[in-house]
Amino acid sequence: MTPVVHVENLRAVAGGRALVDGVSFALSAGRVLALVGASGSGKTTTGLALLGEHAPGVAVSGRVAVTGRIGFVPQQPAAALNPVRRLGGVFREIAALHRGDPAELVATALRRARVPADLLRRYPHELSGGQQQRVVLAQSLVGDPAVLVADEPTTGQDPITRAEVVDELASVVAQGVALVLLTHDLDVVRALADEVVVLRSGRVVEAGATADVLDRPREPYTRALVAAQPRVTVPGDRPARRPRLELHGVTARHRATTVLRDVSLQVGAGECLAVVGRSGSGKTTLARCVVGLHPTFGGEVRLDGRPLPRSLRKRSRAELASVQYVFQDPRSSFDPHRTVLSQVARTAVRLRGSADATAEALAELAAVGLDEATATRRPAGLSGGELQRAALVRALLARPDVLVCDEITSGLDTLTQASLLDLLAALPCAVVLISHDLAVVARLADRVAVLHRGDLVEHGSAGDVLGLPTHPVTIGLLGRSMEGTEEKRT
Amino acid sequence: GCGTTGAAPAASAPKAGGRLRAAFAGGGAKEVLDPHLANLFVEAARSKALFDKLADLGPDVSAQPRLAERWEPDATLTRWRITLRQAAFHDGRPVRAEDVLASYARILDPNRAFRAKSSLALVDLANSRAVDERTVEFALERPFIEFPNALAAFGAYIVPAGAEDFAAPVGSGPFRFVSFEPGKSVLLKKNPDYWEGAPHLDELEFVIANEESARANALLGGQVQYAHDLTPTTARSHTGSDRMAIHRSPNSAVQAFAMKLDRPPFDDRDLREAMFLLADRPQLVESVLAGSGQVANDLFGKGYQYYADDIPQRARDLDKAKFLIRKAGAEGLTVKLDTSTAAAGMVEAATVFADQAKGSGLTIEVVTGNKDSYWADTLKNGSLSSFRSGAMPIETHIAQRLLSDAGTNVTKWSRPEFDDLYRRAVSTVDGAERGGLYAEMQRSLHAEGGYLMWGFADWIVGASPNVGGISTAPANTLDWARFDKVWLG
Amino acid sequence: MGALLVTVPLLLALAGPWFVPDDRTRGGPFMPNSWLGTDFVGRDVWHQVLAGGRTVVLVALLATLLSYLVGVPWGVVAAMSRPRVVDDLLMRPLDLLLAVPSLLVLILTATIAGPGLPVLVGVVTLVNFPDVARIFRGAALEIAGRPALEAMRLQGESWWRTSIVYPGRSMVRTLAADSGVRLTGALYLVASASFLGVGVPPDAADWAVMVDRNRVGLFLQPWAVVVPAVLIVALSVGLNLVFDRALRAEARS
Amino acid sequence: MSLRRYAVRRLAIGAVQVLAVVTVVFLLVQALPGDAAVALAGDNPDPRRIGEIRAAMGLDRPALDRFGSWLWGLAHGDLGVSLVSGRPVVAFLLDGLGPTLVLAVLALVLLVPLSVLLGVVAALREGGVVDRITTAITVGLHSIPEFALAVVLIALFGVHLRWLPPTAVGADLLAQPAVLVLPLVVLLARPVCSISRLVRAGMIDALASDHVRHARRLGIGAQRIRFAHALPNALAPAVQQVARTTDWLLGGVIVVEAVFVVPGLGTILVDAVAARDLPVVQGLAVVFAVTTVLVNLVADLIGFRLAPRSVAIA
Ligand SMILES: Nc1ncnc2c1ncn2[C@@H]1O[C@H](COP(=O)(O)OP(=O)(O)OP(=O)(O)O)[C@@H](O)[C@H]1O
Ligand SMILES: Nc1ncnc2c1ncn2[C@@H]1O[C@H](COP(=O)(O)OP(=O)(O)OP(=O)(O)O)[C@@H](O)[C@H]1O
Ligand SMILES: [Mg+2]
Ligand SMILES: [Mg+2]
Ligand code: NI
Repeated sequence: MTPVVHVENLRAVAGGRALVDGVSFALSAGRVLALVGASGSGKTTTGLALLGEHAPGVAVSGRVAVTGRIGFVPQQPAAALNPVRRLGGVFREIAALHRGDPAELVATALRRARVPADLLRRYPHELSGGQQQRVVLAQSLVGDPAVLVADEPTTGQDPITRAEVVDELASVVAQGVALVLLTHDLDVVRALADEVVVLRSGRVVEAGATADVLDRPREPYTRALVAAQPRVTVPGDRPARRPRLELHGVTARHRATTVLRDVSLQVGAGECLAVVGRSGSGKTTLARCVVGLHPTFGGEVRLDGRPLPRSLRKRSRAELASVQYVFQDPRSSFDPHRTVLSQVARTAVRLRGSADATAEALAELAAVGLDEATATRRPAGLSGGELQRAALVRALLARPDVLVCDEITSGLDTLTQASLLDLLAALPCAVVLISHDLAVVARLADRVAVLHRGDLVEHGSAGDVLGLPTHPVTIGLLGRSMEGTEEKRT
Repeated sequence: GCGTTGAAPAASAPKAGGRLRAAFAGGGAKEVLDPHLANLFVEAARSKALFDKLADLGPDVSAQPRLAERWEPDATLTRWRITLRQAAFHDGRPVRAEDVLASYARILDPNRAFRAKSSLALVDLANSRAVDERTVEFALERPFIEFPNALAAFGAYIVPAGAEDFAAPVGSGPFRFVSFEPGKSVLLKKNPDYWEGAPHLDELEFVIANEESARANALLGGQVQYAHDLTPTTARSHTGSDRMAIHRSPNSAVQAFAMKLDRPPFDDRDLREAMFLLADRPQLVESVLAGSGQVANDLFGKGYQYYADDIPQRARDLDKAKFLIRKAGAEGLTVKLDTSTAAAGMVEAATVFADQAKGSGLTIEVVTGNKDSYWADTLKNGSLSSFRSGAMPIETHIAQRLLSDAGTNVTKWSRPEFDDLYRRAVSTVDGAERGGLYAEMQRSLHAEGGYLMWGFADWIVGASPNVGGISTAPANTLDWARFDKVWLG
Repeated sequence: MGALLVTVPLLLALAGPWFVPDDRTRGGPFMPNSWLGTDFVGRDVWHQVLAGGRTVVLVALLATLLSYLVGVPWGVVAAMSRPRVVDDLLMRPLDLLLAVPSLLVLILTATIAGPGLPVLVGVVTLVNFPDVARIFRGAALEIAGRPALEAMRLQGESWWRTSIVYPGRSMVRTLAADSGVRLTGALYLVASASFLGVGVPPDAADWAVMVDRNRVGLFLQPWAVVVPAVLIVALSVGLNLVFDRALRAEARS
Repeated sequence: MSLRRYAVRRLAIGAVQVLAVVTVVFLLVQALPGDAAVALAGDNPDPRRIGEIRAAMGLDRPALDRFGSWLWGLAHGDLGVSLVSGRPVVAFLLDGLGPTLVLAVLALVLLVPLSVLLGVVAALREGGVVDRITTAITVGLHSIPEFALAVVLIALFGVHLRWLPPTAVGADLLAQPAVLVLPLVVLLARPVCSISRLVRAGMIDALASDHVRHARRLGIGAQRIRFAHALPNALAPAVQQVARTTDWLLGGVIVVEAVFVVPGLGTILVDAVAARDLPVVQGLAVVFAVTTVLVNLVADLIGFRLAPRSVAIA
């Protein structure tokens, strides 16, 4: 078969630094190539080069040959949809660019991407994240592209959505489209890819058939990447401890809609409680109730038996220090105008009156692998993974009794993720861990709570919940996760 | 002399026909067609076109017969017999003695507040009567030789008896009513049966343009043929232009400062004289009136009947002024000069005068007040204020502003002997003797009065060069805005 | 370019009054007999230009500054206040003020208060600050919801840093983008007030007033209008160009 | 329909606002120096005569009493009669509304396309010569008061070249559209600036957005990208400014009305304030407040259409 994509010696340079350095690969119709590698390794840059695009200030050289039309599913589908336009209008516009009956073209594309036709009358904000992703996919499929580039299609999706996305891509590939997959999610790679190219700092470390590279990696870097990937294992039971944080009948709403209904939970000292559920099920809202950022909830949150004031403003310094939070999106939780170090150190100053906060902060940052040179930059100068770790240190400097972590491993490559998980596991305090990744949950959690549309549908020891799930959602989440680990059968 | 300057001479021979559009400043909400309510220039001009008074003011601002063919007082000067001219209203009815009495009765209605009311207040209506169709006999409450001045008073128009609704006014004037759009325009057509002869124009339209520049531009653009009340600057800009002829009416308005005599500091005669001597009148005329005017001599009515021409013109004398200020103990004193934009040039004059007073020992501080209530405010408050007045007979000026019981006595000039002189003058039949009395009154005003009158402003009207017959009589007199005498060449 | 456009009028405005001779002579109006001729009451236009910049610049600057001093805290407090009643209490009356046409506000307040620079500053502020408050309330609402601010509160940060320093720093762009146009608007309002005969004495030495009062003599002696008008325009355009550049520089850093 | 409920609620708030505005205006006019009698007496301020006029106008009644009966009339749809001329206030409003509407509607019809076009062109050439020249011209025009611009335009096109009528004096606006050209140019100068600059900024942001980049990747043509994809996003902030401009146009554009002799609502307002003709001022305040409420409501509804997400947030 002649390749439809041919890349030879691709280089991308920005400010004298090579972002991508000598990447070559080829891909034929109906096959899937995955580019994997840590954050910042050059995946998106390579993908854009296939489209003939590059970020401002980046110079691209080398040979890129693509036969036929190329479609692109960007990293954040929400941003790719025009908020002002109904979906139908845009679809008709795209269809008009191709030969054939427009209505027919649109219908075909929708069917292939499994988008129900009645969504066409909606605005993008009226769709769930998964639906947005499929709509963008459908847009790219109008008029039969030869090649599809999908950038991180599963990041931040819950296991069920993630499995759906994988299915969609698989069916598209089955129809003869060549797929270039840019991701750090090795499960997805296993499920879809025929070939893998491993990137590290813009260079190809290793390339070959998926089974070869992932199961029998030759290079140490690849080996480390694969080894660091957590698996869903059913953990053994650990004894329940005296409850430290208790939630009683927590009910929360955003304006008119109730997003949490009568949730009661406990976390013991030194325990880790994992909160799982589909996207939009109320996990973040629950966390915000606990830490005092959503003061209008009903019910009660107790720390060591004493009720915590609902609002941050009413909490004493000691109470503030004892419950800390790591935000879902690390970048937006930093002030872009001050250095990371100065922001991290403030916790020690304000909440513990530490005399030498900077030194303390530097020491702790070093412990998670951030040196002084990195920490004295502003947030824009740090990668997502680095910021995530800095945010964790910022919370830990309060020496909290309860730490709430919201989705802190999504968007990280397996190596970085593993080091973060080690750190969390070693913490003495109670941890509330919100995660889509059941492998991560299985590794850390003592107890698991499952939320579904604001209701607590399952709650128990990790062993019970993950081993003998009773609620269909849990089964669904778990089943999809297990499935994801199975290798692609062809 | 002729006040008209312009390159193209106005069409010399009168020609009949055409529509003349005249632009005036308006008054918006205040505008009415009721001639007795008229207040603004545009209303006065319209009233004049539609109605007649028994008398009006001639070029020397003395009363001239109009609807009244003649008048004769009896020996006591309290009964006046007035013979009406043969004239008719637009609907064909003749103007009768009853119409005159009814018009005056309407003006004097105690429940209304018409402007001519105070001028006609001395008419004893109960004892006045219509002798026949065309003869009225008025009874006055006191002897008054200047009664014709009252007949010529602002707004003393004769309307048909019983007229109350002026939506489509009927008068005896040279033009008949066609249509009215408030705040925008009034259209009139000629009255071929006018007693003084039909006007040259077929139609006359008054349009409203409040901005002076808009009136000038409309004239330059050929949208109107007559623009009322232009500034000297506009006049200068277009002198010699082939699109605009400038007509100046000298002595149309007096510009002054009014000092109040009943309170410090101007209760001191020396200080008043110092003020008279401080004013550099030629400079004021040049800067404020842009040279379009004449220097005044602290007396009202230059060129009018009874004006005391023989009193020597005052000039600036800084040294004497300084001396008088020291003498009055006013050295170092700061006096507030109230002014406002209620009339053109007042604020400018105030600042120029304040500059002239620098170095005299007296400091003048200009205070700009609200323009809409300015006249009522300065009547009561302050001690020094800007003042401006249009043309009226000297007798009227005295009666309204200088008698002890006058309603608008801004200077608070209150002298029993002066009141006496006035009373004697208006009951003196002999003209020469009366003139002597007026001269005496003016001498005392000149010597120690409260009005520092520094200049007479020209009234400036612009017209298309082809408009003929525009008179240069002072504003507010009979021949001002006489559209029945105007023609389009 | 922008800097030059700003410097000349600004220098003239600030230093000008010191170079006006004490014994100013008067001549006829609109005479071309000196460098820039005379104005509508016969004063030397060059002296008026020297004397008249300070008030314009001062009024525009002060009014703009005051609009921000009142409007920004107003909007920020409304946005950040916990009991939403405070928000309503602060913002509803402003809606009211916005519903009265600015012209009516200008005419009525200036007529009641009489002319004078403080009045003019007050009126221009009154017309501007509700708008400022609205814009900054919007900006502050967005900032108040930012995780960065929530993170600072979780750190127990001081009121000063969470309510002043951080929002202030975050609103600099909004402020810079807004202030150029607002200053221009203030200059325009001062000039229009003179046309309507409110706020300023009609013969004040003031560039904006000069443009209005001397326009009758445009054909006789154009400098009396042209020079102050050009200075005002140069100041506005220059300021906007400078702000634009500052914004671009800020965006790059 | 939630939008409809929103509109109804806004209208209810609007009614309260109108009442409040009217009260404020009443108090302000009451605080003005002098009253209608003083204003009418003018330079003949004989206290006796002022007293008579005051009695004839009913101004001797207590202020609260007069305001009460005016409100009572308003509740019955009666705006009262002018103190000075005795004409019904409604007649004044109708007189002024015609010219004001003609100017406002024509100005808006020209304003929106013109400023959008300018903004888009400047945005497409961001930082270029065209962009910088438009910036300089628009900002310059923005700082020139209308009367100064009018003086120059009239002198040039009306008087010197005689291409256009210099004023609209006595003209029927719709029958002689030539008289509207100069007033419209002057009216448009400032709003075109402010709105085109907003459109420009919005357009620059929109053109750099992810969804426009995505639309380009999908092969959609450049013109469609600009006008169907980027522009609607760029318009949202401009709509508020258009609303404020509309409000201003409907509130009487005094300067333009005065210089070009178009007797609209602004002229009536200035005259009525000068005459202290309270019922007329009050009537105008009602009209202005109602238009403000309606215009802002319409702007918000259009804003929702242009930014559908904000419905979810609001
Ligand atoms: N415009 C630019 N100028 C300079 N460096 C850039 C620019 N854009 C991207 N980079 C750098 O190029 C490198 C590769 O970026 P790229 O977006 O391709 O990474 P990635 O592998 O897709 O990472 P992620 O998993 O976070 O999406 C990163 O180090 C990034 O900081
Ligand atoms: N500010 C808000 N206003 C209105 N609705 C909101 C707001 N924030 C969240 N919601 C809604 O509340 C529900 C719960 O949201 P939440 O953020 O708690 O979900 P989550 O479980 O954290 O989801 P994810 O896994 O996608 O982060 C969702 O339906 C969401 O749309
Ligand atoms: Mg990427
Ligand atoms: Mg969440
Ligand atoms: Ni002559």
